[in-house]
Amino acid sequence: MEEKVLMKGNEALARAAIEAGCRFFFGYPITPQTEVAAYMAKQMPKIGGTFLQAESEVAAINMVYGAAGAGARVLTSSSSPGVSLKSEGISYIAGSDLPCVICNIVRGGPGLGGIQPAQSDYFQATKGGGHGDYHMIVLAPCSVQEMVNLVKEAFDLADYYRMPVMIMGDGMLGQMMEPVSFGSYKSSKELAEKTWATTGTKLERKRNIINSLYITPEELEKLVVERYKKYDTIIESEARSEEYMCEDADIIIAAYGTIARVSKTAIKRARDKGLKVGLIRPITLWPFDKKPFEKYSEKVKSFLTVEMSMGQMIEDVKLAVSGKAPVEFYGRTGGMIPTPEEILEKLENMMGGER
Amino acid sequence: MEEKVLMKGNEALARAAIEAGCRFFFGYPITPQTEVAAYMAKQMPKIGGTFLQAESEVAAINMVYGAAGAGARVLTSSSSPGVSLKSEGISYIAGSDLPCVICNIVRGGPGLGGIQPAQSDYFQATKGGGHGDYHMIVLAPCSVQEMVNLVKEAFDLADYYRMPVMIMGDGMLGQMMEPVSFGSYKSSKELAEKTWATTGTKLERKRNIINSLYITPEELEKLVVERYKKYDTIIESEARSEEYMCEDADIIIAAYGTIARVSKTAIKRARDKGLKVGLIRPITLWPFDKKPFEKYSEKVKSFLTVEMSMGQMIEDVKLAVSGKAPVEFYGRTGGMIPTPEEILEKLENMMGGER
Amino acid sequence: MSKAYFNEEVCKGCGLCETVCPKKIVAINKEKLNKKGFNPAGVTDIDKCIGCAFCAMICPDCAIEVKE
Amino acid sequence: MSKAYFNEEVCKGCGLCETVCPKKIVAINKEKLNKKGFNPAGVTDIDKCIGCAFCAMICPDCAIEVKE
Amino acid sequence: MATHEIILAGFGGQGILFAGKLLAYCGMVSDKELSWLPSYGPEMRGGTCNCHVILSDEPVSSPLITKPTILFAMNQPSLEKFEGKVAPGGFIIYDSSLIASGVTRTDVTGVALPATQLAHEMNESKLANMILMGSLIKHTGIIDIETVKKALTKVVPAKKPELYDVNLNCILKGMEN
Amino acid sequence: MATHEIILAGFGGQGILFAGKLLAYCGMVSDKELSWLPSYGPEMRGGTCNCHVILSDEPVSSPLITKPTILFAMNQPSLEKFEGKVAPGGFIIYDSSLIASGVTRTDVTGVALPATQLAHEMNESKLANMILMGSLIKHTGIIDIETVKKALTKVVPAKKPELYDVNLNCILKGMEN
Amino acid sequence: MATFKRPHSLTDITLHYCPGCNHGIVHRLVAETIDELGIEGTTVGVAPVGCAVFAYNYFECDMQEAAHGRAPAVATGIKRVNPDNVVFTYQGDGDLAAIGTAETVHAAARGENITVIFINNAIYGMTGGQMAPTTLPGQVTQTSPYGRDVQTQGYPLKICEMLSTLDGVALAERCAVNNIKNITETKKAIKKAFQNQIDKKGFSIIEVLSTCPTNWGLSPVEALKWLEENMIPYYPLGVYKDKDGDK
Amino acid sequence: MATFKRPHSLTDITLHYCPGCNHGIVHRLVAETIDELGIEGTTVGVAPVGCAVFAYNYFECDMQEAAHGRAPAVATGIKRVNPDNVVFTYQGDGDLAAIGTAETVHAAARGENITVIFINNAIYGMTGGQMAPTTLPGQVTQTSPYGRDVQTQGYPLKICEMLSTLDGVALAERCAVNNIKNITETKKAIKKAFQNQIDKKGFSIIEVLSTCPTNWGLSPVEALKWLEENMIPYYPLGVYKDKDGDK
Ligand SMILES: Cc1ncc(C[n+]2csc(CCOP(=O)(O)OP(=O)(O)O)c2C)c(N)n1
Ligand SMILES: Cc1ncc(C[n+]2csc(CCOP(=O)(O)OP(=O)(O)O)c2C)c(N)n1
Ligand code: SF4
Ligand code: SF4
Ligand code: SF4
Ligand code: SF4
Ligand code: SF4
Ligand code: SF4
Ligand SMILES: [Mg+2]
Ligand SMILES: [Mg+2]
Repeated sequence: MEEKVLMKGNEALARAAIEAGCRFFFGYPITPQTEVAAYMAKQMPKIGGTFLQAESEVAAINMVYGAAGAGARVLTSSSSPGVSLKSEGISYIAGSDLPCVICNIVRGGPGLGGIQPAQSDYFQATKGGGHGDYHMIVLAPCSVQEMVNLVKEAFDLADYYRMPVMIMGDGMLGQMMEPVSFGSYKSSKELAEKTWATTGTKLERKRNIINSLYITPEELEKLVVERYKKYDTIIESEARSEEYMCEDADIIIAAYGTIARVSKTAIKRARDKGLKVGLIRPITLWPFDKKPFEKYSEKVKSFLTVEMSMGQMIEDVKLAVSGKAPVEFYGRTGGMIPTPEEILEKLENMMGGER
Repeated sequence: MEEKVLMKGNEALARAAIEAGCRFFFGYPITPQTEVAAYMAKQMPKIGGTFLQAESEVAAINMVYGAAGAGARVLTSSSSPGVSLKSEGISYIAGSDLPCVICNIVRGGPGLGGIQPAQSDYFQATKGGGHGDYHMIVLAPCSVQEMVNLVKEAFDLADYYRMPVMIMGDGMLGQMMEPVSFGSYKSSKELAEKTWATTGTKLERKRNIINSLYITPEELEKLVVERYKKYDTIIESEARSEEYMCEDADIIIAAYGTIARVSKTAIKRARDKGLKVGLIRPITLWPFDKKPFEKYSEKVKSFLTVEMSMGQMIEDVKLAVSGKAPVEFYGRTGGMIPTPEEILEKLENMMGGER
Repeated sequence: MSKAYFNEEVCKGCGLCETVCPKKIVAINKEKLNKKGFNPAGVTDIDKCIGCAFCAMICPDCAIEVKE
Repeated sequence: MSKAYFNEEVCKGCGLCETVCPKKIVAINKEKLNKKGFNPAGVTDIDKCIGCAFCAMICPDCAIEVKE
Repeated sequence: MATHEIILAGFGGQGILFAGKLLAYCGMVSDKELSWLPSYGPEMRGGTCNCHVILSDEPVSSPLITKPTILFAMNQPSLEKFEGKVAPGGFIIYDSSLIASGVTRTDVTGVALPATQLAHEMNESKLANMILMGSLIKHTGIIDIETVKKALTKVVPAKKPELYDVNLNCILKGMEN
Repeated sequence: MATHEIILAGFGGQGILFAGKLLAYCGMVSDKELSWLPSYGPEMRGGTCNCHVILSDEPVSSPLITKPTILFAMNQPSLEKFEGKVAPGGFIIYDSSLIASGVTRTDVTGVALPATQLAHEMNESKLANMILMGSLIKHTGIIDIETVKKALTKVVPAKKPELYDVNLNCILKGMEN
Repeated sequence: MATFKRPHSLTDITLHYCPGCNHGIVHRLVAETIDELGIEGTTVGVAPVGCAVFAYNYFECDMQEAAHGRAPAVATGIKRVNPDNVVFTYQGDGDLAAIGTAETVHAAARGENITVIFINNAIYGMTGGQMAPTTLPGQVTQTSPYGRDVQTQGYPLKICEMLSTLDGVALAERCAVNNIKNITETKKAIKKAFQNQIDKKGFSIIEVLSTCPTNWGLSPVEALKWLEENMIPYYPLGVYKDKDGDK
Repeated sequence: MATFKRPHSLTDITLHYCPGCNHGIVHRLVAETIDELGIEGTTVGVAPVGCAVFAYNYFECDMQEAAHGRAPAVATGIKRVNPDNVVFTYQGDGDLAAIGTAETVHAAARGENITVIFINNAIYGMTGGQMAPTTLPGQVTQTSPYGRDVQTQGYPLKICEMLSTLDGVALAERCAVNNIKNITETKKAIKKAFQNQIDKKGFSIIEVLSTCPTNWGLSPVEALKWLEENMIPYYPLGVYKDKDGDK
């Protein structure tokens, strides 16, 4: 394994993208992810890549559309309000079956909100902030190292399934530094050539068209249904989560991203106190990995969803648990981060006098 | 009751808004709701109101923000891709506690999609297309008459709770004509004066500030939590649905908007064939009315969600049913409209040889 | 000598060609309806055609060819 | 006669006032730190002040008043 | 009155939506339940166009007609598209000036009328729709002429009252055929 | 090495993040598990600023420190904000040139050093942070000076190697106190 | 005497435009240009949202369909990936001058090396005739039913005039296709706008004043006359900026 | 000899701007104008997203905080509801000239009767120093670390020059606050821009060249010098458009 370097999540994200062969970045500055663009601005010119600061998030996502359609590996990055502005473009990208990677380093909302870490864009990312029937794959790393690994994989997933992939982080993950090793990049999927890309016909093939308009509803429906078959494959084969101390758990916490780490601290302290607590950490937010929840739903006393929001992922947890166990919630929002102590207290309350 | 007039859904929508005292409309043209703006362009100048065609949906929603903040009853209207562009602005409006009414006359997506009726923006409307923790009240009329009634109420709800209210229709509802009576408008709520509006202090009061930025996460969280208490009240008191032939039903269809009407036709035909089928028609999509589902979930053999989408409301149905009965799905998408025959066939399949 | 040939099925009967023909020999045929439901344009006196291609240049639907 | 009065706690020590004083009597006090951690500006020789208010006009923080 | 589910279809510009509106207003003036649902699309001439009109004594549930009881067809593609959907025992009227083929089904009543030609003859080339409508009324009897007259006053633009007579004449002409 | 959870805090511009990075690199060069988490905000001078550094033998779970074992405080608001959070038995070092009050708790070790004044005296007014760091190292012994030297080569910008000596001198100065 | 046939770069799919709509003429001129410059194999076009949305069906080259107003951003993405491709957008006045204003101005300011064909028909054609930013004062549209009132609805946007203030613009020219002379000029202008791109000169925009007989409520021939009498005087034809100085 | 005190329309909340930041000067000029015109009770301000985001804390009148770039649209909404109010926006160059380009151009084209105060500091201050549309060629920023390369990153946008081509604009003037003379000029310009609104003349914009010492990496005094030597030559001060003809 290569030597480790100490790097901010945002910079590691950018470097991982470059290592995965991304040579095009279009973005618009926004806290807390400005380091992504700063890194790209510095590195891309050195390697013949393109960094372009767009006039807005709307322009950026449409540049991504163009570049993706032209066959490139392309990245854009933003944070909550900026991602809202991209929703039309994301829907177009999904509707045109184009691969790209979009990062949301989430901050507190709604509105201008704040700039501290949050997870209140879960619904937007997983249910579709944009219009129409579509999905993106959403990956939620919990450490800088996992950020690197998932960013690389994101490009492969995007190309393999021809669809947008979102990396969902938060201000904490973007800003923190951790030791990280980059290893070397090898595609995690066997990837076909992008014969559909608009690279110019060179008079050697039929023209390619990138489009999402189908004026005949029959035709549009057919395409959407096809796309949902692809989604089914993805649900089947790409849903992913980490289990931690679940085997004997009375309570299983569901938490993703950095707050899952905080939860682990809480779990350690709970175990010190004799409470049997475990963790399911969804790594793919869409597709949501229902299996571990199904597996444990008849074993545990209850689930506890911990989020940096007023409760969004909890709906997916409930859908997975399907009434077989109670699902409780603990969350902070607006940039507040639940502490291990708070989580522990909630766990103790849930266990009541029972211990 | 006043004499009935024959009117398109879109025009009735516009007229109802005017009757409810709306004097400001900002919008950008898009099929299938152009008649809303056309009606406003014609009528507003006659009554001293303002119709302004904005340069984009983004501008339109931000004009709405300004006008709402200045204390006006204000409307904007669009269709799917245009509503995606409004998501940032909607999040700001929610985050600044401003009242306004937003219409989405939904068309097929994703991307440019098509222009035929669809319901594939359910997630966007109910889970938050924009970023951050927030909600809008979402009303889904199923007839031109109900459109009129709900539009009027929408303004009252918006003002009463100081929040955005969305009217969710579809191309069919917007384009069809039905006889409709307008009655006279009387506010359905007791409304306080808008002392918070930026009308100029006249040197008579402290200055008012419309804002959603709270740089201290504690402060932001506090406001969001307050707002969620308001949401709880709304969930308690405003969730609404229609029940149709549910009492003895073996299968209950869940469907909203125009497709609920199609479902009624299917139900009549099913009953003719001896199948006991009923309908729960959510009128408020957010808050989603869980009660009737809870009530019947242990009585029925199963639920069938019918949507003009690949399945979005079904998640709320499942959350309400909470595993107590199977929830099946029948949907068409991309502008296709399920026919009574198709629904009937699905119902027959669900009943199997059982009859 | 080049002459103008009108494709009546492609024509939408807009009449723009009529306005530019220097020889005034282009006219809409009000008697005829093509499959799309339009009255197509045509040349009334092909001998007079000088093959200037003006009609073709203004035709929005490429309904006119000018050739030997 | 009007004179310039500097509010040291409001001052951020930017030094812009120093550049515009026609009498060259404004200076940053390097010895002092205000509560915000800045070296505040002040008048070195108030008698020379002609009350022109140039310092106040350029002060981004309204730290200067000019009055009798 | 039973429930009538009527599909009117033709080229854009043939007055299909107008004809549908006339029917809808017939429902209005006789206090029926009704709905009128047009096809809609990008503003392009020469496209096809249709509308669904339901007239009934009961509240209309689905405004979308999947099994019309009456088809009113003004061009070939429309007849082709909708003929098969007409309910058994239903009624089809079509403009035989523009439709070469005819009704092939035997379980429905088919009536052909050279409406466009008649309109030309009347020098009202844009009102083939009303001529066909007259004929529809006569053959089906779903509404009486007095109702039509009342409805006509509602669909004719207030600014152009002269159109009332022109339209009515065409309807009457159609009723002769 | 146990787990050290260190909060460094002060005004923006005092080199808080830099001091934290130095600690983080100490962890790097001695193969520890670690995390470094800064506060961040709009680009405004005079704001407060802090960072959380964890050094441990075990993987770091939460990078967010709620009960620091060590507090490194360079201004009054920081001491006030974080003193109460320090774990019992913990350690607090602060710049007494800028902090008038002192540590009030009795269950923690408090060390005061007039770091800013010492820095002024050394004519390195921007390096009070390193002086305080030297003192921290001496009093806690969480890292040895050789590790610090190695780490310092990594945090000093490659383009400005002369800074290495300047910083090291300040650290050594701090270790004398 | 001349010969004339459908350019190769125009597919043989029937254009969906209304009778007499000028979109068709401009399509042909663009296709002829692609033929004549021999760039069919390297050209990538970007279709707008507007009546020309189906342009992706008509040009015999790779095409992308952009979101409403975003064609210049999409073209930027394409061009940056393959700088040797010839990338053009084809946009209406709602698309380019209303919702897409920012993308237009910034692609121009960047001197993005692309070609923009801009159809100014003073109306939103596709959606049924609403007011465009370019609608003339007093002009009646669906959303200016009493005629555009400049006091409340603002003044028409003159795109060539505005963009010619930007340093990144190589060529900004306004044309029309209302008669043979102007068609010839338009063809020349379009060809120059493409040639500029090949010569890496930066952003070139050709504005073509066009008719929308359907939404203007005029016959195609009347519409051309209205264009001559109303649009051309308000939007003078000519070169607004040419970095070369020559024309 | 003069007297000078904090204008009443500036609240006594401490400004959060960095030492020497020109935002503070312009805030004061706006507040003085409001005082002098006696419009405190009828004025509604719109704050941008940028360093001036907290402007809603500083002006002693009703305020709205707009989404990034959308202040002119928000102001339009406010003004249309209460046309007798005096509505102004206060925006940075990222806000007004990048993401908000469309809203700026169209409010101007509409001749929306509002006043726009535009702080051009050639950088994104709030987010830590990225390139703005107005960043000078060659200028080093976080996102142009090798200096702005006009070939790939485009040319600076000259807002006054561009907007002065629009019929709806009543006044477009560029000022600076780098010395007493220019501060005096700026004050006059701002006052005229507000007076124009009271006189219902339409859209007035005052562009103020400003420093960002923090992100330029210069001391406040050096920053003023850099502004004089680099920005003013590139962005000449003066009146670009004045519908009245007089100044
Ligand atoms: C985001 C979004 N807003 C609005 C629309 C609806 N829309 C389609 S085309 C169009 C305007 C077209 O006008 P123009 O660009 O002038 O082109 P024309 O049809 O006149 O050629 C609009 C507003 C859309 N598809 N997407
Ligand atoms: C939609 C959106 N995009 C981006 C941002 C992040 N952002 C905040 S301020 C700013 C730029 C500010 O620059 P400018 O307008 O020049 O103002 P300055 O700070 O220089 O005064 C940006 C990009 C945001 N808040 N919202
Ligand atoms: S080629 Fe010339 S002369 Fe011949 S028909 Fe056409 S326009 Fe007339
Ligand atoms: S210009 Fe073309 S489409 Fe128009 S009438 Fe002549 S041939 Fe037909
Ligand atoms: S008022 Fe004039 S003379 Fe007095 S200190 Fe200020 S600038 Fe100098
Ligand atoms: S200009 Fe104002 S803030 Fe700056 S140093 Fe002078 S008094 Fe202090
Ligand atoms: S609506 Fe207008 S612009 Fe569109 S195709 Fe028809 S004539 Fe052309
Ligand atoms: S960052 Fe720049 S613009 Fe912002 S307050 Fe500081 S100096 Fe002013
Ligand atoms: Mg147009
Ligand atoms: Mg700026």
